[in-house]
Amino acid sequence: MRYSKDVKIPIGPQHPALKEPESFLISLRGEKITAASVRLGYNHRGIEKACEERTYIQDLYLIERICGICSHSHSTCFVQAVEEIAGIEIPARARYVRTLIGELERIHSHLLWLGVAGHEIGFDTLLMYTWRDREIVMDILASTTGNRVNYGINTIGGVRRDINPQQNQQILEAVGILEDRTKYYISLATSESTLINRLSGVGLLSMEDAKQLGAVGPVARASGIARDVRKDDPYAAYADLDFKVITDSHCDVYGRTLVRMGELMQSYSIIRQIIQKIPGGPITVKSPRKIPVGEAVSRYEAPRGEDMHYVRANGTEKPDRVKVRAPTLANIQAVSKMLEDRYLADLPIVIAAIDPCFSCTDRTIAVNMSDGNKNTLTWQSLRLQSLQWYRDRGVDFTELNKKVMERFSTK
Amino acid sequence: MRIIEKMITWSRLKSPWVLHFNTGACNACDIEIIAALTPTYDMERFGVVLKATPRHADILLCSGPVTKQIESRLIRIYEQMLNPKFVVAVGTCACSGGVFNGCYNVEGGINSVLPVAAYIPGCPASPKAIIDGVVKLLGSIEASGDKK
Amino acid sequence: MTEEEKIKQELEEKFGCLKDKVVIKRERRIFADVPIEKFDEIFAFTVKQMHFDAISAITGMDSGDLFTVMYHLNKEGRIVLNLTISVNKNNPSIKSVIPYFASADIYEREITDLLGIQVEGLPAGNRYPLPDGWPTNEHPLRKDWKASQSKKEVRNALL
Amino acid sequence: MGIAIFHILVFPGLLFLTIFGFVAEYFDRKLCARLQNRIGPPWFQPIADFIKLLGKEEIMPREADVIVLKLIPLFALVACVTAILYIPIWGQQAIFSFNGDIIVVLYLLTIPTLAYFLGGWYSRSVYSMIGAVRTLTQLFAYEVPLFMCILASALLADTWSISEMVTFYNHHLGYWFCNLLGFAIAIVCLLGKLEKVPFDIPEAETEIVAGSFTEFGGKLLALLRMTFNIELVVVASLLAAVFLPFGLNFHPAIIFILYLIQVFSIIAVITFLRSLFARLRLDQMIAFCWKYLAPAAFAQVLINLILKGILPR
Repeated sequence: MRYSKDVKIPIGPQHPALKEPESFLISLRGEKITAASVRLGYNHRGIEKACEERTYIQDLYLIERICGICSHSHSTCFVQAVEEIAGIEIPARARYVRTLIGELERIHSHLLWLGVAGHEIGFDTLLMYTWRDREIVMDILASTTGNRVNYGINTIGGVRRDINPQQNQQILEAVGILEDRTKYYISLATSESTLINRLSGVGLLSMEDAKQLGAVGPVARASGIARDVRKDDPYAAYADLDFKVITDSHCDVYGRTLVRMGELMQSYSIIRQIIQKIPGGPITVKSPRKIPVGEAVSRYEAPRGEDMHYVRANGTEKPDRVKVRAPTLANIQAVSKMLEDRYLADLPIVIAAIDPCFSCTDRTIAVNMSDGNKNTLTWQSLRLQSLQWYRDRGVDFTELNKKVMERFSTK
Repeated sequence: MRIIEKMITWSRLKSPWVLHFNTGACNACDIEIIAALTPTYDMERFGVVLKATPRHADILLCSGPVTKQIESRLIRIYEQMLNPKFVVAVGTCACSGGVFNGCYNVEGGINSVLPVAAYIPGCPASPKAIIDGVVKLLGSIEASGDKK
Repeated sequence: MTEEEKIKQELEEKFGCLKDKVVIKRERRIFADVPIEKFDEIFAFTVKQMHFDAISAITGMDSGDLFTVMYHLNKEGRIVLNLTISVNKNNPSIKSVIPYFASADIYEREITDLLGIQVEGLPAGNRYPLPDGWPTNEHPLRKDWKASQSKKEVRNALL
Repeated sequence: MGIAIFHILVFPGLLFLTIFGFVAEYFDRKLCARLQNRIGPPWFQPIADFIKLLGKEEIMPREADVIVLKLIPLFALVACVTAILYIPIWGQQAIFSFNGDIIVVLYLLTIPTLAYFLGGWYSRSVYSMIGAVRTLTQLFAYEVPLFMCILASALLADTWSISEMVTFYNHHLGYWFCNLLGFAIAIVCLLGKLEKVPFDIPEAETEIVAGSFTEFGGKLLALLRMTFNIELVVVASLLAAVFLPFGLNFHPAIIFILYLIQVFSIIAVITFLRSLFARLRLDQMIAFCWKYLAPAAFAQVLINLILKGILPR
């Protein structure tokens, strides 16, 4: 076999650097990367097709599970599109609660990214420290919404849970602690020599390239493009909150780190404003089951960039088409550009720098048969099947069902 | 020989090395697995270390429904691991395919592809549940170890 | 005379065929039905002269008897213009917009994979998002495509 | 003859080193965990890991060269264990010492690095080949400064045998300070030799899976991890003997305890550095070694040459 100049190494789909399955075929000459091609689709579960077979409320449950880190972004984006079609005007308090949970999610997502970036360049202590601080935000999210991830706080026409004053107090305390932790990380990032060495000059993406390749979110803002959906196309309660759009001119991974930490500081001030300004009143509005004919495009500033949902309704209770375009899909084009003539050691940090979330990117789903005959699986038959499945394994739910039914009927 | 047998089972309980593989999940469970290794939950107290290669690992932590494209990779990874090896399904998607069960591109739970030793339900499975799952798995190894 | 109305007026002046096709649903959202033969000209005009400098996504839909393809363009991240073209079902093919936006590559690959619309000018490359072994004539997002009855062909094709 | 076998197999030899290696690994992992605000593993963790790895199945990659892979850990282990015999632990005299044994020890300690290269190269997996090549390129970066500053202190003591150096420095306690710069450089180069974080490029977990040890599993991995521990202990005791000569003429047992304290303090410094820094890239590491470490080591040699002329014998 003629020893070709370039060694081709596959990175992924299972690779310690990548939290998720995507595969890059990298051709290497010595330590330099000469070409990189990306293969996605490992996470493709087909959520868009499944959305067409479920009602809007069931879709909400499914859309939230597109991505584990930005679940609130997807569910808010979807709900805003549906409310726009149905012409529902949600109460002001619900808009504020949605913005609050959105900012809390941005904090936990950026802290998570900081830890993963530290791990990618071998700085495990940073991973341990940032993830210890992240637990503070996770506890706040768990106490206010009931679950650490996949909060399920959105419903069509408003929010399902309210924030009581005692929780406000907890949130303010947590934000105080996290603020001086983030100040410590900012001073660390600007003074730690090995960190700066490993991050600066890596994954260069000039402003023109970023525009041409359609980069979004912190990746674009680190190349000097001041574009933030919260400012340009305000939704929820962002219209009456003031905050700065953080941009940076480093155009490399170091710039993205600074942009993300700047956004953390902005999130803290936004949350403080929300807690002060949150108006009273109801948190939800009655919404019809059948959404009238129409279509809507809704955009949301997810922690990774601009997340876009397109929903088309045909008057029934099921959407006609749901299109989800996740921020990672826009940033993935820029990765092969950033990888050109970089070192192999830079590959994990460059991929981590766009903070990829591939479970957002592949999401179409279709329902299929499990017992082989030709009709589609209805929800009811699925439930009966699961009861039967557990009965075969000696766990009989029918008595349990009877008891529950009796209690309901007596009440 | 009993002493050596007992010592090996004891050592298997005390140093379970873990390899994490995301078979198409929404990466909420993967974040919780890594969160279980960080200071607040710190699985290293039980000797659990996240290893990078299948050669070094004993327990394969799978999270997510098995999508068609990743099925062959999952089997290949499982074959690379050295006996005695165990598979733990983390999260509802891994246990039964969860909300994605029955889709054209999804095989269903991990048990449709590999023999699974322990199931950790939850969407996502919280770090406490993951630690409880790993400890229960070690308990079952101990029980099967004594029986042998 | 908000910015959206200015854009609507400019479009209707330039292209007669768009007379009452441009609709402003709400602030910062403009929808326009574009006849397919005039599409290149209108697309070039919006990108070059009217500085819609970023494409957010390309959505493909199966609406009964036709495929509709919607291009979501935005101007400095604020105003979103959605150009909709419809393609008949027997041999659906559209022109690629990669010359204007390099990032449109992956969106067009997705349409070809999931709806089976041929895109002229799309360079060869990895399939997205379906697995490699997926049979080329199965397109999941078509209304008539039921996952159930095709499960067997897909299964044995992949294994 | 019996005493020699006792020395080789039990006291400063294999048994003592294995136990000391496990204790050192536990100390290193626990301290690193505490620095990262974690609780860290229990005391018996290294032993449990070792026994578990012994109990695992054995898989050899098809194209890999089986004999070479099986012998690699033995070469590295034997090299480290023989190196300890020339380093004074019990009392001021090592078991074997002749004029020039410091050169022998330094070369014995490069054998493990070459063994890791061969192990990586012959296991024929893409990741391990790249890891192996990186091990060698890193070897050229840290080897020269390490040798220079150790030999600089030998120059001052005007002998090439470690035991005589220790007795020389014990008698002239004042001279110890002039080697301080050499000691700092040696610690940094040690990080490269032991592949600890700022320089653990060959087995960078997030880039090339596990570097040259990707294909090692089961018993081989157990032996390899034991070799890592012993190498850590032996190199730390070499630095302790050369750069920290305390314990004038106490009873040998007291000198042994002093020796243990010195080795544990060096390991603590290494762990401290390990959890402070991010991993450097290969080109940055080589640039750092040649731009800063090598000139500093060279300056250390010059200082010692001048001092040798001035200071009274």
